[in-house]
Amino acid sequence: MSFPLLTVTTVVPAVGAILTAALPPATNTRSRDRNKVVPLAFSLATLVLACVAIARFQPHGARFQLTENHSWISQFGIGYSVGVDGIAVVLILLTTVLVPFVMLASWHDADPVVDDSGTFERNRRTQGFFALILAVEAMVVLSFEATDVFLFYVFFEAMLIPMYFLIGGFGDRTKGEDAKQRSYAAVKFLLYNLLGGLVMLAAVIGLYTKTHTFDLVSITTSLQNGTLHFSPVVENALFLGFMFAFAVKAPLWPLHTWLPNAMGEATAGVAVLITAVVDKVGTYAMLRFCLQLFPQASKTFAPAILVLSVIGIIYGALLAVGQKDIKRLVAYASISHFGFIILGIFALTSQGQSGATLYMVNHGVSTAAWLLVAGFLMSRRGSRLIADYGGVQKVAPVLAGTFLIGGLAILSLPGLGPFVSEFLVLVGTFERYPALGIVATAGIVLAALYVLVLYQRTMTGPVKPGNEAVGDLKARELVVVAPLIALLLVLGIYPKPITDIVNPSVNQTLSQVGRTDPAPHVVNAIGGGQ
Amino acid sequence: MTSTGEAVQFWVLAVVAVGGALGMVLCRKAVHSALCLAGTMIALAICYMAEGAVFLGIVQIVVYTGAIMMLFLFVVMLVGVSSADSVKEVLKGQRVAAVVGGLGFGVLLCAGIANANLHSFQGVGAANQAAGGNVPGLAALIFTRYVWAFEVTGALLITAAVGAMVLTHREATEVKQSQRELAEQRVRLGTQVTPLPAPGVYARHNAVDAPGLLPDGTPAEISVNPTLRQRGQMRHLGSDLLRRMGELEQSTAGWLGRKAPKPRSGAELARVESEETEQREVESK
Amino acid sequence: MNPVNYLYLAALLFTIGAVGVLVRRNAIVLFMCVELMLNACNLALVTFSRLHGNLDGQIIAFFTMVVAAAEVVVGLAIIVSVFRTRHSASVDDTNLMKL
Amino acid sequence: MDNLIPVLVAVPLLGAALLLCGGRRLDRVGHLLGTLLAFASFGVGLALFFSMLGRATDQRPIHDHLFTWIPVNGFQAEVGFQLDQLSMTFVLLITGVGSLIHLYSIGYMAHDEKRRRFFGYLNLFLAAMLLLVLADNYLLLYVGWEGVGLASYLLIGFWQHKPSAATAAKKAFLVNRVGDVGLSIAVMLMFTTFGTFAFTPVFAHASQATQATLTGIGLMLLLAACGKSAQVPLQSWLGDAMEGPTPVSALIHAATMVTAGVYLITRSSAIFNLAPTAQLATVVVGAVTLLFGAIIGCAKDDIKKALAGSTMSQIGYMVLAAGLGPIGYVFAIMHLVTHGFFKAGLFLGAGSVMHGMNDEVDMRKYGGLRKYMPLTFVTFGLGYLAIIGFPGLSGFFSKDKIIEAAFAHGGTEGWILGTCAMVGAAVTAFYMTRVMLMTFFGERRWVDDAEGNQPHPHESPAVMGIPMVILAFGSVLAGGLFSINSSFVNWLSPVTGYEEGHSPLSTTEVTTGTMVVLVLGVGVAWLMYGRRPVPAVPPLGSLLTRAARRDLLQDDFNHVVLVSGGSHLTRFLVYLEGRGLDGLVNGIAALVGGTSGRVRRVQNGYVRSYALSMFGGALVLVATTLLMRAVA
Repeated sequence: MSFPLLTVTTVVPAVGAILTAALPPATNTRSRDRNKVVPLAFSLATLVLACVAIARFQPHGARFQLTENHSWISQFGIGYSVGVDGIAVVLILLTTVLVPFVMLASWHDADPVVDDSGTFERNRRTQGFFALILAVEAMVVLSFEATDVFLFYVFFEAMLIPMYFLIGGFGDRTKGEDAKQRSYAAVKFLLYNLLGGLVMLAAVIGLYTKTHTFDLVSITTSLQNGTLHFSPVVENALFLGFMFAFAVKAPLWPLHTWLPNAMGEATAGVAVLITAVVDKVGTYAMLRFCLQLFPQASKTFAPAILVLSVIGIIYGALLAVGQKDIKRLVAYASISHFGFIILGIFALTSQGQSGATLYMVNHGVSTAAWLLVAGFLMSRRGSRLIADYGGVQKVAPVLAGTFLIGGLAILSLPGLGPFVSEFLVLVGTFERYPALGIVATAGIVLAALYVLVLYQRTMTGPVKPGNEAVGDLKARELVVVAPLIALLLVLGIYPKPITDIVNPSVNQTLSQVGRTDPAPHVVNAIGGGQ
Repeated sequence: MTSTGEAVQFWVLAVVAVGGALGMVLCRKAVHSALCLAGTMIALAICYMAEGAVFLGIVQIVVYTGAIMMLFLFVVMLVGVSSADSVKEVLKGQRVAAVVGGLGFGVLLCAGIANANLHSFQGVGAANQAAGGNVPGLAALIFTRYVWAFEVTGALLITAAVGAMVLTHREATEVKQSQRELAEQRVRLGTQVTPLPAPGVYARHNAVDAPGLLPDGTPAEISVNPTLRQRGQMRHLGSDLLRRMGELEQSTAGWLGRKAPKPRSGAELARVESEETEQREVESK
Repeated sequence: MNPVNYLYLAALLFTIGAVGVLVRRNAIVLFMCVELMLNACNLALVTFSRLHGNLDGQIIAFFTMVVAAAEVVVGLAIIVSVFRTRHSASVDDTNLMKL
Repeated sequence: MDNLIPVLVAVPLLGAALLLCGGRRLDRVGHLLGTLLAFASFGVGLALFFSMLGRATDQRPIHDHLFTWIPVNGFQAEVGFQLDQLSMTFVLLITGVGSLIHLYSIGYMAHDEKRRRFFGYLNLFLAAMLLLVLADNYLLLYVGWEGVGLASYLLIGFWQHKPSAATAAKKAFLVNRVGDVGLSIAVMLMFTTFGTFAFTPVFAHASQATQATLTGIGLMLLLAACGKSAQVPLQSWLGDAMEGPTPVSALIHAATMVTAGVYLITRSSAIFNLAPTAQLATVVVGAVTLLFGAIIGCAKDDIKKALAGSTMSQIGYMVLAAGLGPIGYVFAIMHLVTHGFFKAGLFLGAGSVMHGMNDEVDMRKYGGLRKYMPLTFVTFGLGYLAIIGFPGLSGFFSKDKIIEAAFAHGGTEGWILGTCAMVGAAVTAFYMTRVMLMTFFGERRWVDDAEGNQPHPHESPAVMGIPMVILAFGSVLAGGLFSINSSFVNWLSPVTGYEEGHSPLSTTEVTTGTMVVLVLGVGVAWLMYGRRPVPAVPPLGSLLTRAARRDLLQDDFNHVVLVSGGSHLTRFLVYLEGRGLDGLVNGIAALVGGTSGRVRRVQNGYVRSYALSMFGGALVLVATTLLMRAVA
């Protein structure tokens, strides 16, 4: 048996989480830093493992690679089966890349309280924060790897627990009514996702009663060779059960209202973790489970879902324009972007789905860059209200510049990563549903509006009172931002390595759904475009 | 069909049993309830015997009525013989719901019995005779077919006995105080240093429920047993009694040729009289 | 007279016992009501024994008695210890079991 | 030689990267570095130009494929450059005028603390603009298209501390984005129709597509062009864009970027030629804008805004010409190039005036400046003569050709268009004369500014003067040079195609007509502003004047319909989100909470109450059992 690379990739952060939590509480600056360096080291080790995985992945090889299969609960055919296709391996890489940056950006977010005499409050809050992040990482990675529906379900749900504590326990507002708001947000997050998970559990059980296995590969195989057949009613019901959970997680309009609360109340780092990492499991699962397990139902419901995603694109963008709170603005922007991702997935074209996968990566990186810089700004001033800022560009030009680049990525400026994916999604949608494609395209104007309005209100104009002392980015913060921006540029200019990995998997997915791209209307034009 | 004798006996006993049961439920005082239940149980014991379950009938009387009901009475004594439920029901609608539910339940049970096919009673006479009597018949079953259940029941009984002991036993956590220590404690706390006064002993009264009179003639409530006091069973010395006591003392003194004690003050008498008036008014209301 | 009347009697007694459990507050009386219900059952069992012409019903009644004895012993012990701590034998006073 | 094309883009891009990421170390040499790299790019452009001249006409276009950008099955986006005569023209214009303006900016921005960043942005603009004109497919063109938009955004908002500048920058970007939507949709339509969006295959197969598709693509491209080139109805940003430093106005908002729309239409000639409806829309847009811009130009007292109106109007001419089809493409580009010279020259002159006047832009506070700024006066005057179409100067050749082509369009449409163009020429003469008179002639009208500083009008330094002189030469000579032997037509026609127009009026008649309207315009302006002293406070004016001062109410329209409508919609949605969606969710939560609060009272702690429910349960069980037996 070969080296269990995927298992190790998820075990390393899990072990890191346990170890970090077990470290003795900090008593001085040195031990405090030690308690943060240890988890950071684990997240970097995970990143290395993910790089190894993507290096060993062969784009044109078998469907699922690096597979491991062990029986878990044999009575119900539940197995520990992991394996990655091109989409999963890319998303694992995204997750493992972002987590160290999130940690580094959140370096002081959970620092222990120090009283006047310099004595550290002795508790495990600080390392708890980092341990929870590692726990989330481990679970997210395993969700991406799982090829067993039940295994996926378990970790899809389990990741709510550390996320709940991260949102509820570590917001930037800790007193009185504000703390109440935070706990409201955390509970809302939990309840929404639990409700989704509950419906999905019913669908998972329903799936088992029809298939008598939880193994994705064997189900899809028997679906394809005709040995398994769902009646349309059953298939539609199961599809909706799965889709509901993923639509809550992703989140799809109108199931999105937990996201602004959660992102608004959490620290900037945790907000990035929510939108850039955890929510991706929802969109990924649509590709992996909804489409592959229920191809017919996917085709049946695709138009309805597409309409919802287009509504989400426009609605999220409009609401982003109307926000007074920076983090809530970013949250609504994310809702708009998730609309694009889901649009790409359910357009059922290879451009759309490759675009959606790329979009997940790009959205993760760009939102991380934008929101983390915003977080640096907010940590300096201690306010999340746009109205409290103004003229920051004058006092902190580098901060303003990086913030602008992050924003330009969000509004899909060509040359930066998100443009590639957004255009692919739009083209993929337009091919099949021109009207929806055109309406969605209007979203790019609104994206420019909320990004530039935010930039104008916070960064330009005369320096607002209270902003004079806002300092420019420090070395640690630059270390966070610079690589993310570099990554955005690379993804925007040369995304080929990633599309090469993703394309074969997308094609396989589409062939399972039984959809091919619409041919160009002028048939004898040059097919490949070269 | 049964004999006429049994029918007569049944109707008599049924009335007794139901009456007892109703009495048990309706009596306010626990001790009355217990007595009513004992009556019902004896009635049932006779029913058992009439139905050919001689052994059970005897056991019912000896064990149930004799032992278990006595246990009940002991506990009633511990808790307080006279403790009675207040008439007021605190749970809204509980009584109505209980009675309605009970009626419904009864109707349902009776309907069930009425619908059942219960027309050919075989009687246990044959079974008893086959085994040579009711007791040997039961014994044969208990020690053969039901021996396992019997053993388990035995274990249960022992466990229950031990459990009861554990529950009621109070561990002596400190050394019992000696008389000297108690005396010192009394002096230290400055409460009642002297022994408590004895209850009044008068020729015409049972002794313990009447308070003794202090030298100034007032009744000393402290001289009566606290249990009686708590139950409100202390005898109040009425004004006429006090008056007659005074006269008695006077005549005794005269007869013995001693100096007569000072007559009771009018104020004292007036106080007692006013108390008595109040008491009467309360009772009349 | 039909022996089925014993069953009606048992049903009546059982119902009275049940209602008693619901309306009385004194724990001891409550217990007595439970005993009454058990006795009613015993009467029914003995009658069934007569109906079927074998002794098994009586055996069950016998076991019921034994178990009832055990139950009474433990129950009364509980009442006594509750009385010691709360100075009351009313079941309404032991109402800590609520939100 | 071919592999020099990427260098053309890479050089200014490198400059931008160096200057923007280099930090304070480069503050002292940044402007020199930026200018040097711009000139280097111009040098490369010249080398490529001469190499192209050395080849036969059909050998001239060259192609350089760099790498595959986005490969997804049928969707193959390439990064490849195409250099033909059209691109070459633009490359020379962009790098040439761009270099001069870099040079000018050294003087103009000498005292600005963020000068390094300014040159970084300028280099970024050059790179993006070159990418735009060199791309060999629409998606790469789109990259350049948005890139110049970004550079424009950054440069308009360069003085970010001024809220008006920040707002203007945002507005420019947003309006451009509306146009970008058009370009996106056009690319998508091309992809679904042809399976590709590279120039060569799309143009080759254009004839096989349906009329509706071609019209759609054409109209979407027109929308994009409207956004970028400030054509009605997306013109409103250009006036506000004058908030940027003047060199920016000269380079981006006069000479190069705003003409990208004309480039796009000309480049897509193969599509427009097959879509008459789209062409009709184009000429209508062009004609309307040329009048619209001219009217705005007449009313503005801000010298830069007056010039901005003029720019709008002149681009209207180009779009009109481009919409006329093969008879107009060449002249559109020719006017574009000559306009690039004289309008850049005019803007630099305006900048020079402002430089000498403490950044005062109100022409009513100028007057008689010709004595103080002789060089500026001369160069500005030459540009003025060129733009009004004074015989022999650049504008004369290019604009007359367009008017002629408009008449040659034929039919009633031709007459209408020709008349519009003619009227436009008259108004142009009027407002440019007005600018000239108010600025350089008459009494001095300047007063102390708010801080009590008396302006000391003075000539600008040589580093600013040289570019103005060179551009003035261009304004005078370019038109003539291009017209000798129809050299420009011959140069460009292989790419855009060319047809001789058959005008109902002869060339002489048209020229005479334009001369007449020119004299008319100049005369009226002289009567109004030359003979009479100019009042320092603007008179109320007619309704049209007042509307023109407000950009012909375009902003008011936008404000009422889009801004306030949009903000109401947004507020409504925020309310809906809070009360509707969240209200629903919270309502359900409150319902559950309330119900459980009520239900939990059942758990009252009374044993007897529990016993009652148990008894009830037993009751139900017995009843059910009996009922089942009865039923069975």
